[in-house]
Amino acid sequence: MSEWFLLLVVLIPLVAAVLSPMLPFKKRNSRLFFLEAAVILNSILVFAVLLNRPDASLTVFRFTGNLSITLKLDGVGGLYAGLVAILWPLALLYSFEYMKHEHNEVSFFLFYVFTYGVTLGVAMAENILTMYFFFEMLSLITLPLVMHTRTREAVLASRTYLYYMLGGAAFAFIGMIFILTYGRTSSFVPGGVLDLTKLAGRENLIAIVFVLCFCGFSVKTAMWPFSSWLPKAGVAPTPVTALLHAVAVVNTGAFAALRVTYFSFGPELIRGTWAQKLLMGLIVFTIVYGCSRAVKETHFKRRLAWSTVSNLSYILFGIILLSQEGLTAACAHMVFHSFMKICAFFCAGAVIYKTGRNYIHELDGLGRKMPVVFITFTISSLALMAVPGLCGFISKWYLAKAAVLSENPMAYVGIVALLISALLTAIYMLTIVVRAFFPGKDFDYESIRDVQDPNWLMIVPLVIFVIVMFVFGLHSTPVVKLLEQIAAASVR
Amino acid sequence: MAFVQNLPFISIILSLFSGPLSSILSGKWAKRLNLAVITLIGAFSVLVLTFVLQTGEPFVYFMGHFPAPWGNEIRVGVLEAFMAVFFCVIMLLSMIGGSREREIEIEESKQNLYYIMVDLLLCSLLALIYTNDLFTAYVFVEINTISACGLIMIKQNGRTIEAATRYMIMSLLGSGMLLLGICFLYDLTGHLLMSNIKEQVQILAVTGQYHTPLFIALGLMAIGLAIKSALFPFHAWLPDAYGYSTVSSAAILSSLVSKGYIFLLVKIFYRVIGFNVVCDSKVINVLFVFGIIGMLMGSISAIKEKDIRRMIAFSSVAQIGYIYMGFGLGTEAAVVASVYHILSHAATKSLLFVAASGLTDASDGSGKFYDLTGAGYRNKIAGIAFTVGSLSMVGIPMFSGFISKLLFSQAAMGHDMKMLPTLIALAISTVLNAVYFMKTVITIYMPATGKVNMREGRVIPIKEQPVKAIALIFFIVLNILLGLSSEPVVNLIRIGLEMFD
Amino acid sequence: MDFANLLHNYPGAVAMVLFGIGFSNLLLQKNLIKKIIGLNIMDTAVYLFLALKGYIDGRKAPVVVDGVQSVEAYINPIPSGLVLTGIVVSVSVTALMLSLTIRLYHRYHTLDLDEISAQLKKEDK
Amino acid sequence: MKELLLVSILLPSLAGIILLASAFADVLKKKSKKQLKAQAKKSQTPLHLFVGAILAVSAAVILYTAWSGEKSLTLFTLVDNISFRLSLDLLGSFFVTIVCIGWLAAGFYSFVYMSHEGGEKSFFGWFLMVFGVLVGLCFSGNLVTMYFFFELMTLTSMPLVLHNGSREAIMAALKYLFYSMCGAYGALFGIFFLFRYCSSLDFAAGGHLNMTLVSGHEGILLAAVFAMILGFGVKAGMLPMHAWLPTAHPVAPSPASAVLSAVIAKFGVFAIIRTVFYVVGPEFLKGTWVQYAWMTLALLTVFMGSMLAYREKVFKKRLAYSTVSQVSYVLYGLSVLTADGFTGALFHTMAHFFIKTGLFLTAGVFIFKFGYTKVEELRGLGKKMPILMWSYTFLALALIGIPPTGGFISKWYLAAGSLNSGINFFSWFGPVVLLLSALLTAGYLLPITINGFFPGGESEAEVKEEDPHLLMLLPIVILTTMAVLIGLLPNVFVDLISRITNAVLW
Repeated sequence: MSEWFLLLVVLIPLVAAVLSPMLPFKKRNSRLFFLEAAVILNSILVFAVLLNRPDASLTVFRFTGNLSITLKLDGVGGLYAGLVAILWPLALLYSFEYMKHEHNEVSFFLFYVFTYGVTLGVAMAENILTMYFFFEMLSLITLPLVMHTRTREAVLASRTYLYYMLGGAAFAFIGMIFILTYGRTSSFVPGGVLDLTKLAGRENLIAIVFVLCFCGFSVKTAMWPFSSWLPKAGVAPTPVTALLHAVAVVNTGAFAALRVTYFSFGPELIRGTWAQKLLMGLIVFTIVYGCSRAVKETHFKRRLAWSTVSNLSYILFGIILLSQEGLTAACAHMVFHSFMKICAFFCAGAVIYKTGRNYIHELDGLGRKMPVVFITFTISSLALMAVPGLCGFISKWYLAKAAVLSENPMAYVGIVALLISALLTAIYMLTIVVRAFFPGKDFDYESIRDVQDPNWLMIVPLVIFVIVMFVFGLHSTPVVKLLEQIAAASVR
Repeated sequence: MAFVQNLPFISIILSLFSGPLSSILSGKWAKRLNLAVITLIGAFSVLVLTFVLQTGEPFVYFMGHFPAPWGNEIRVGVLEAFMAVFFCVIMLLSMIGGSREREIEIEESKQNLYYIMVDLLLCSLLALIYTNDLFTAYVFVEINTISACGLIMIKQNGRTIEAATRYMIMSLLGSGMLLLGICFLYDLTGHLLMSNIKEQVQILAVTGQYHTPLFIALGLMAIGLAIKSALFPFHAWLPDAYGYSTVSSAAILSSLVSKGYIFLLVKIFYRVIGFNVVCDSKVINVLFVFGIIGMLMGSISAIKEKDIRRMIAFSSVAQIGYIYMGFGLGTEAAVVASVYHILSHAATKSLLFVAASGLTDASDGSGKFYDLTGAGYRNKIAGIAFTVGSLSMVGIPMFSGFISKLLFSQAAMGHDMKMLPTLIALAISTVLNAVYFMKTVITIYMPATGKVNMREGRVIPIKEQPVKAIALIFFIVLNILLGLSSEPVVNLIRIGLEMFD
Repeated sequence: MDFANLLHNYPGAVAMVLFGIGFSNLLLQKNLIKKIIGLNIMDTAVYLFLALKGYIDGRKAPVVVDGVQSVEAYINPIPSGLVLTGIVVSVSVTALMLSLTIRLYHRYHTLDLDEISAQLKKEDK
Repeated sequence: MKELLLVSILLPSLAGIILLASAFADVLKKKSKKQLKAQAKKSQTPLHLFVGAILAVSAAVILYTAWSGEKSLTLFTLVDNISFRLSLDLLGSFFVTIVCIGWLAAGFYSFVYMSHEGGEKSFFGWFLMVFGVLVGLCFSGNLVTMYFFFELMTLTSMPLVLHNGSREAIMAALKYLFYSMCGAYGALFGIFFLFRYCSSLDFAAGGHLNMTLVSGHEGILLAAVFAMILGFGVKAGMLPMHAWLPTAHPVAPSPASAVLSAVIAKFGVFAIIRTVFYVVGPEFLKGTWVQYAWMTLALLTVFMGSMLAYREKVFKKRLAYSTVSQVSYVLYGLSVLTADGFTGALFHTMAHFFIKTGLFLTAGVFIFKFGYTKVEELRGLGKKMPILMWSYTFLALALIGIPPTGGFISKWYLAAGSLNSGINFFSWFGPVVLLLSALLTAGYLLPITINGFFPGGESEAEVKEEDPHLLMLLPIVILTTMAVLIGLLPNVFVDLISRITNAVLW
């Protein structure tokens, strides 16, 4: 397939998004239909491109010398692109219903669809500059979505969001410059591009820069101590929190970290250095920290956000193991966690949409009234708790396996952290479930008499996610095989 | 010799005489004259630039037919010509952008005085760019200072006069040191023409004679010019001067005047002392340290600001810091980066000032952030322009700021000792920039509804201020141009620097 | 740093000392008038230094009275020219400073710059 | 016929799911409480018929499957190269039989009992699901499959605990849940490492560690195994994670607490047996710190449990504490890693199962008829319901271990196993502790008998005998007879058990 399709799939959402406010649509639905059609078409195109991948890379634009915006699709990028392409249409479907009770949705959908293109851009970046470019763009383009409600709280949240994002990018920038200067090439090559002849005897420098760069990118994945923006950003409308702050934006951070680790710096250079130890320490701490904050949190969406913080660090943990197994596990968790968490968030959104309740102590007895929502929620919680038979268990299994294989004491600690966080997950998720289904003897259902499940626009995505969770949980072999191939291709 | 070679001299003279001429004109005509002159000179400079690029070597223009070492010379290379073009463009746009404010803020009788000042300023800038004679440079530095002072104080209120006084005091200190430095050099070498001084200095450097005096002279000149261009510890005058003068003054001062001094410093480094000698001296380390401190302190005080104009003013302290940091790195690439940053900052900063004035118009003339809430909706074009400027300042790809950040850090990579400090300082200052610029952007795009006791601004449609809108659009285009197709510009700078010696 | 050297060209030293005095006055004085005086001292010091450099023992000023004599007869004319130019510059600058001072005095009835800033701060309130 | 394995798992669980669905449907129909009550009354008999039929049929199927030879069935790959594998061996059959008996007894008992608790449909629904899950647990063919069912067991048995929906019950349920999860994850930690160092995770007597891999990593592997013992030990109420048991068991409806305490607690033991004797292999643990720590914990639990039970006033709580101590008898028997110990352990599993089920059901009767929960309320019941009281007495004696009851035999084997374990300190210290706790057991069980028959003081002249409903009485009596029977003619069972033992060690 011609490499121009790469540019095409990036552009279609951007164009569609920009057109959507301009075109004179009579009714709300016609605009939404237009957007949905565009997005679905794009997703189909993405898969078409994935299935017969163009080998050539496409240079869109050249800044100076070797600095150029270049698109190319390789294994890891393809994986990420595919994931995004699956999730976006569903999320858009959901948000059509959800946004009914939020105002000026036109601009919302503009940026929401626009982000799709940018995310694909990150996935298909061929060199580090391109990735940085789309990375920055992502931070800026999602800002209006965070401050969508325009309340004081939202504005403060969006400020924090932006400071963290740009700050992270600023430190990632150092890494980029380092690669541009000392790399044989700026593009992503499995096993890293650093030119050791130039760097002989400066291992410490490499380590420092790697730490800075990794942390910089990991700000988007809300690694401790850069995690506080994520819960704050929960003020955004739920589709944003669900798709962007549980999947697209945050995974972009993980993806970027993965890129620089395996394709720019190269795992060999980092393995066993203090850099790896330090980062692993931070990550392991984040895994536990996020969960414990989630347990303390009483706001529904913020609790989920904290849980995201910890789960994203699973991915980083897999990455920083610096082995093929680790990479496999990281990819697996990237994929599976997206489904679990987006499902959980959509349930929260459905509750907010139907009842306007935001806090957990307000959820008593809703399980009996919104059975579908809360059953799906229960299943996603079980998945997050890594109950066997659901996809959460699979990714945890591979993470732990990789950690054990690495025979690195730090990694053993990491396993313990994984399990502790699983336990905490059980605590903070199941308390909600129990509340919802067993409000206690003396609870009068009259107070929530006319609460009921939302309509199909919201239900369909939820059900699909649940099915996916079960499928991946019970029959993970093919997808894992695929991931293993990708990882093998990425670690030389 | 080709006719084009006369053009630099002609343009200097043109601007010089248009000043006194406009003193007998009415404000309106003075304005037209001034705009015409700037445009004309811009055109001339373009011709000169093309000429120099064709010949591929600089040319020297004797004034009053004395050959060196006695005569006074103009020397034109690629960089000089390019700077002249760029300065003309920026000045033109700033004049256009601020025209409405000038009519409001300056009383009718003084209108034409303003244009005298601008003409003289242009003249002195051109002279600073072109001249090959140190003492001439000094004289024009003073002229520059005086006219700049005029630009500040033309808007008659206590603030501006006080600011002008402070400005004068500081820059007089600076020029005093500069003059002393020049005298030292003259004492050491017996020449005033840059090229001749350089020969001598090279000899001295090789033989190692007069080591201390030479570096004292260099230090005096560097510090003097640093003071005049408001490097960090000497920036006390800057926020008032930029924050309270009329818009086009602020734009011109921040983007041209200080840059003129810096450009002179570059010339001194390359054409008078010789870059190799400069790099061996300790002076550049001093510049480096102060540059970095400036980068951070400037931003920090900008964060504390409540008024948008003063905030932008403080941010230019930080940006000046960038430039001196570049000199401090003391490598070819770093100087290229600094010169590029001179350009990008000139473009961005004047854009920001003009846009800010547009926003304040839309919020009943108040520059306080509290009143600016939602101004981005009330004055669309200004809002967009301000956003672009901020993004460029923060260093987002495809805006000019990104490229200079890129060049700086690439230059830093070449350096062992100063690499990590520079990179980290860059990163931190990026964050700080983000903090105050993005905060402003968010504020102006936050709807003003539900705010109590806020002065309600009125919506300003584009057709109400067409001129400013045009200026802003040009600024935006210029900015994005610098951001996207930086390669030719960078090459120009490289060639120019090579032509210096 | 041998002091013999310093003693040998004491005029230069004097000029430097003067420059220092002027500089510090311009920088540190609160009173604007004193600042301006400092400025003038500073400039004058520089001119003194220049003139000194131009001067050669036992020669005449480069003014042609009775026919041009050999170049050795005259001292170096250029510094004198520079000094003249410099004086012009400093005069204009001084004038400007003085006018500013007058304006400020009319407004705030003080010559103390910090005082003025304080009043300005009050204006904001 | 290996599909029978699957069938016998699915049959009860599906039935359970159907019941739950219908129960949920009732709730959704937004009916008022009164209507629900009426409907419940109406649908009671058909419900009982349905449940009874299911119980009977599936029990028949399961028992047939269990005793018709070993068989195994591989369904699909769960994760990595580990498949979801069901297989049956003697140990599995042994436990599955226990499960069946327990469920039959408790099930029929609760037909009467649950009528005053309400919410029967959902109760029986969960009840049947747990049944299915437990069968799966017995049949599971490798560690991961077992872990899968283990988690499910926790999740499905939780609703039994919070059945009556009171705040207290919910809190207890959550406590139960989180303790069990904690244990499960501890076990999972071990599994990760075993997967690395074992050639396979399938169950095979004697285990299969890959010694070449292990060499050099004994330390971490031992830690992993210990983590698993602790983790599974949570279910068995072993110290330090026993606190949930006395909270969770009593709040459940009595039949539920009977199966929880007598059967489900045993599955902690089952899992430990599987891990230690079928995956790791006892040889690896012999003489290591893990074994000693394990023994110490077990003995501590035995003693602590009895002490707490002795000081407890609420009857069901007292029984729960006694479970804590009794199950640790079994653990101790395992921890000595000798043939006799193992035999004793399995035998005591069986004995304690009969006894404790019986006891809890008895307690249920007290609550059902008089609403008595405290111990001191139980006076003079001997006159009112002599049969019940007598059976209780026999059960108590059995638990204390007076010959010729089942308890005696098991304790005998345990002591023997400990004495010839060759670990000088524990070999004699263990039996001493066991004896002590036996005394305590007598201390906390017999008073009820005494007060029951000789209330002393005021004498009720005319108390008419009112033994409970037959469906409640019969299971208790049967269990009692079994408890005594296995003591009278132990050889049958000992032979069976020693077949397992021989398969496992030596």
